[in-house]
Amino acid sequence: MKNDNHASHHVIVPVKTYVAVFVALLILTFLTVFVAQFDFGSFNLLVALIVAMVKASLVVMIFMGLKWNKSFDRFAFFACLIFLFIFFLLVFVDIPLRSYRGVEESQHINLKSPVKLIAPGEAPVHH
Amino acid sequence: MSQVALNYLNATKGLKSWFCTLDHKRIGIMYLICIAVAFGLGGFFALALRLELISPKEILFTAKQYNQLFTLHGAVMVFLFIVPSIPASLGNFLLPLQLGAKDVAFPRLNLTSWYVYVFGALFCVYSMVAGAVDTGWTFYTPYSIDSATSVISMTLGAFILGFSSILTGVNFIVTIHKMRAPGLTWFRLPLMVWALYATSIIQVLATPVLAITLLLLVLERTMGIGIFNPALGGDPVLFQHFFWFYSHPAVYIMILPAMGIMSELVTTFCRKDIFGYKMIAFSSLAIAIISFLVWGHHLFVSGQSDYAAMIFSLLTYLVAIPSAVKVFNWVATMYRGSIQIKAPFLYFLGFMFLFCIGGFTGVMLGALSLDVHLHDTYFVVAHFHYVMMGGTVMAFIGGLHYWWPKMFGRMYNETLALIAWAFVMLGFNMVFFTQFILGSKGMPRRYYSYLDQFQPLHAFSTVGSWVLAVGFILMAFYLIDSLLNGKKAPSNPWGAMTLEWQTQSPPITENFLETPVVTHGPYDFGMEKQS
Amino acid sequence: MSMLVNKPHHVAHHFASEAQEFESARLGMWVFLVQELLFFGALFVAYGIFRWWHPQMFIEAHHYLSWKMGAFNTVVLIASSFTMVMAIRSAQVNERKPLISYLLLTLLFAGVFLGVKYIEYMEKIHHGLLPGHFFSAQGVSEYLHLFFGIYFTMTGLHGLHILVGMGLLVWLLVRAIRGEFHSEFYTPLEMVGLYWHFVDLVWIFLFPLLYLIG
Amino acid sequence: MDTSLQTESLLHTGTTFFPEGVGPFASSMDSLFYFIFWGSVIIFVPLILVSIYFLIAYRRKRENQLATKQMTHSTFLELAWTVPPTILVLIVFVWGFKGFLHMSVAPLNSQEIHVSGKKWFWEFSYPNGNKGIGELVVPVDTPVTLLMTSEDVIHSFFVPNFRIKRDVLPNRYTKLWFEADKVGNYQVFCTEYCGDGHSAMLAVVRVLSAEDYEDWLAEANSGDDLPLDKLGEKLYTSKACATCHSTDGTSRVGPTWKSLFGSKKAFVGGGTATVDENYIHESIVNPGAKVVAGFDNVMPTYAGSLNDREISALIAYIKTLQ
Repeated sequence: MKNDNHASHHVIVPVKTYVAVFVALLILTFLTVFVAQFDFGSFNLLVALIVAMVKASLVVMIFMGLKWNKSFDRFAFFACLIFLFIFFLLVFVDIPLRSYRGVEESQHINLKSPVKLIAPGEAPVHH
Repeated sequence: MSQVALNYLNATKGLKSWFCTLDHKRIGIMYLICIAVAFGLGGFFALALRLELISPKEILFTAKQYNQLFTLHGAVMVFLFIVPSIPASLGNFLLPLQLGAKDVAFPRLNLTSWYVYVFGALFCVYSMVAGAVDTGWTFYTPYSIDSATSVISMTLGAFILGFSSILTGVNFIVTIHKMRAPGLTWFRLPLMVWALYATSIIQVLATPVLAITLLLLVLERTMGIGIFNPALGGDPVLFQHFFWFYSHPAVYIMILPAMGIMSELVTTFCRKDIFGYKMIAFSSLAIAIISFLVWGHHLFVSGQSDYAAMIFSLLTYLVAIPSAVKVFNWVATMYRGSIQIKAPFLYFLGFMFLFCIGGFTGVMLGALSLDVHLHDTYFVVAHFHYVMMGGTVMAFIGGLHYWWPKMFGRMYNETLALIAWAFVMLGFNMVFFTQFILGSKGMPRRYYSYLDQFQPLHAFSTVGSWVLAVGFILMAFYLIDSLLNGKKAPSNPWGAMTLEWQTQSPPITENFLETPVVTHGPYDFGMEKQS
Repeated sequence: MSMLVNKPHHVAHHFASEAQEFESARLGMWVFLVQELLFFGALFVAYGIFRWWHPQMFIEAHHYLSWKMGAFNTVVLIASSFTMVMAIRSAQVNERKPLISYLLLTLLFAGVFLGVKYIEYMEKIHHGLLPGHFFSAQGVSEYLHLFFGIYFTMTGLHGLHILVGMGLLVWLLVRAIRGEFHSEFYTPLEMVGLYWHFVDLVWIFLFPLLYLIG
Repeated sequence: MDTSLQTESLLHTGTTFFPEGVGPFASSMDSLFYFIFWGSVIIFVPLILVSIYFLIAYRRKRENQLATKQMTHSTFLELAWTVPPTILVLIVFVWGFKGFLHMSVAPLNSQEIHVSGKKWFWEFSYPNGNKGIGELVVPVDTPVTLLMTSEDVIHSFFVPNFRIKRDVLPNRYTKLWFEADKVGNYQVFCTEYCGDGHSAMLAVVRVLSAEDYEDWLAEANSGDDLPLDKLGEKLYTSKACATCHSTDGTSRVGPTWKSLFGSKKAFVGGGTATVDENYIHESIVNPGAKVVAGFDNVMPTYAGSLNDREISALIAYIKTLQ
């Protein structure tokens, strides 16, 4: 069997790189919280997801070492992401296109004690 | 090769040497025993069901008992028998042998997955004795949320069995990637290995979705989280999507390894190189991948959106093509071969006949408009039994007969094998061909009682189930007999080319005295001329 | 496959070389993580469907979660991922003391994460913001229990993974103290590291999707 | 089994594989079936015959006999058995899909009947306010749309002679339509497993001639139940809908009901939808879910204060306000 992965086995990443990624992840966390203050309408989700994906890529490529790992591992991981995407896609081609009848579920919920609700931090917003 | 007294069966003695073994061959045998027990149990439930259906009126069981019986038949056969059947028993035994390896990549994990299987099976057995579950093996919500029977234990059982399946899949993928003997390139792998590889991919990618689905169902019953419960604002259709995202690929977990066995059988017993090696190998991978994209065809009559129905129906037809290609390739392999008709090859022929019928009726069910009429009728029952039993079980039995001398070092009685095969084929077609007609005439499945006009066909089907049972009982008899009285098997009784036949029967603990070096393809029978 | 004559002592009997063993373990780990990805992925599909149906309810619901605690926990997990890679690096360069300190730090961060999670859960329980049958909050929109069903399932399963990870970290710590890891052998460290980063990865998506819906 | 529900149904007549076909879907579906059937026979029989021929012609006569030819591929053959089957299944796909679309689009003039599946019986609510259990009465040669929902678990409504089937779900309306072109009694089955009474959850579709149907209506109308849309009109005032919703097109606190059904609405917070039965139902029991743009979310839920029939009545009434 081929032995070309022996090198990847011994990749030693400089501390500098790890620290840089760590700092970048912190900044991106701050960014995602920061942009959540603004309302981009239906783009809110998109923005949050893009930031999350950048963070995830950093973790996968550097911390988990896929950048240096040229073997089948890398293919397996990305192929799986495609499968996950298809799963999402096909479920969303069906269920949201069906019409949905609201159900009187309020009758089924066990309303026990009248708890006054205080949201941590801020007051609930009603629309 | 001269007979060496020491082999994996007698290398160490005592129960502990089996229950703590890390030898893939012993683990394969332990799986085989469990699977045989599960098949017997599931078969017993099936006979009981058929007996009740001999009359449209209640004769043996109440409606509730009947519902529990068909649920247990389905759950035992699917989760305990057919999903682990070929990969975990034959696969475990063969994979390292065919790769020329000493063991699978993670022997401890292998043993663990057997224990996980047994643990999961215990949950299922508990569910049977403690208020047997009556939801159908599909656990559709909201019925499974409200049912008063022991749904949770069966669900947890299937959940745990799923992990056993995942661990086996992980182990096989790594083994195939990393443990091949020197010179054994990807295109020199036996097609059984390709099939197991494709199977493992599905096991790893699909089973976790089943796991989370069943977990959510348990949470639904215990805490009412509401995701699948329409009474709480949830959606039962989402459950069906989740469930079939696993359970449709699971059908291919069952059939792909069977197809692998077919390729081994046809080459050995025709002394022919396989026709279209790459086509067959890649069609296994193609089936594995496309099988993930067709689950929605189980939801055609659930009010599915027209777009989704269109996509799923089209993709369903795409997955049919690679299966058809395999069948044609096997027939082509027989051309100008040197065909020896032995028991394993009889099962090869049985598979071809039954699987084709299963496949053609699958084409009918994949047609959107026809599916509306045929969905949830006996037509579907007959179709999947032709594929699962006519396909997978036939191949499993064929493979078992083929590798039996290698596994136990004994030959079985060929005449009795022929008679048993005849019973199985006759009985099977009696039971299930009638059900095609029942179904298209409008007989719904999971019916405890039925309209009088369906009785003749139902009764005929029930009589067929007895013929089938006789075949299997005979088989159990001569196989057990061979262990005790069978004549000693040579290392390569069929004259096959793959690596497992290059070591003694039964093999030694680490499989090969010396790691083999591979210089040619797995079915290179053309070489025999020179030698 | 290289035929090593002198096998290092830790290579299992059925492997031919240390490289083969390491790569097998790493591939096995990745395939396992792929399985984990589908496991959580299905939950994200469920999340997506319910969010699509009840966008207003999701917006209301996220006001009952504390984004501050969520953000704090995100930072904690990222820090633990950082200490984890540093631990592996220490083993690679044969630095035993830093290895132990980094593992300890990772374990500490994991504990802090679960501690914060505990405070959050307690607050939810206090307000009756619980899944399904246990939901008792009033004056909220009627599908809110669904959000908390999803919230508790997702964060609960994630928390469970953290707990398993902590167990693995303790096991690593014991082996590290015994001095079993060095530049030629750190396979278990690498494997647990992959697992740990994956758990971090899940949280990276959970945090904005649950706490920052706007 | 409850034999009172057993009909002199036409399940035993018809072809080998099908009960007698009634209505617009049967002929196309049966032809598709027989197309696949004969196509399969044309492929299957030669395949088996060739295999048997090979078995006989190339059987091993001596122990050491080798194959006479090693052939590992043939591009021509491989194309020959890949391309034609692909074309055939694509034909089948298109044929099936067209049939499916035909079944999912009901004619505009069809008569609407509400179907409710419960453990373990079928309840039918007619536009004139009548209700029937276990028996659906329809006139011959008239398109009928069934608007179906379940009270408990999933059921499925199956009439073999009509070749129609659709799941009946607890949180949705599903639709099914048919047009019986032959007078008679037709068996209805539940085909989604629903518990102990599953196999007894039967019903009959009675297809009557035009005159018989009139007679049946006259007899049934002697009851004092209001027709659905008349009941809806009554509820419009008695349940105070009129406070916020006009029927003449003027805008009050809420959107007018005039020409509401079938119109397209944009919602607060994004998204649009066409007003259909499901939307109206949702707006009654969960008004805050989709608030029409330009209005405030002030309507209280009517869940619990209106039963299903009353909600259906309001839907029927809104439909009349075109």
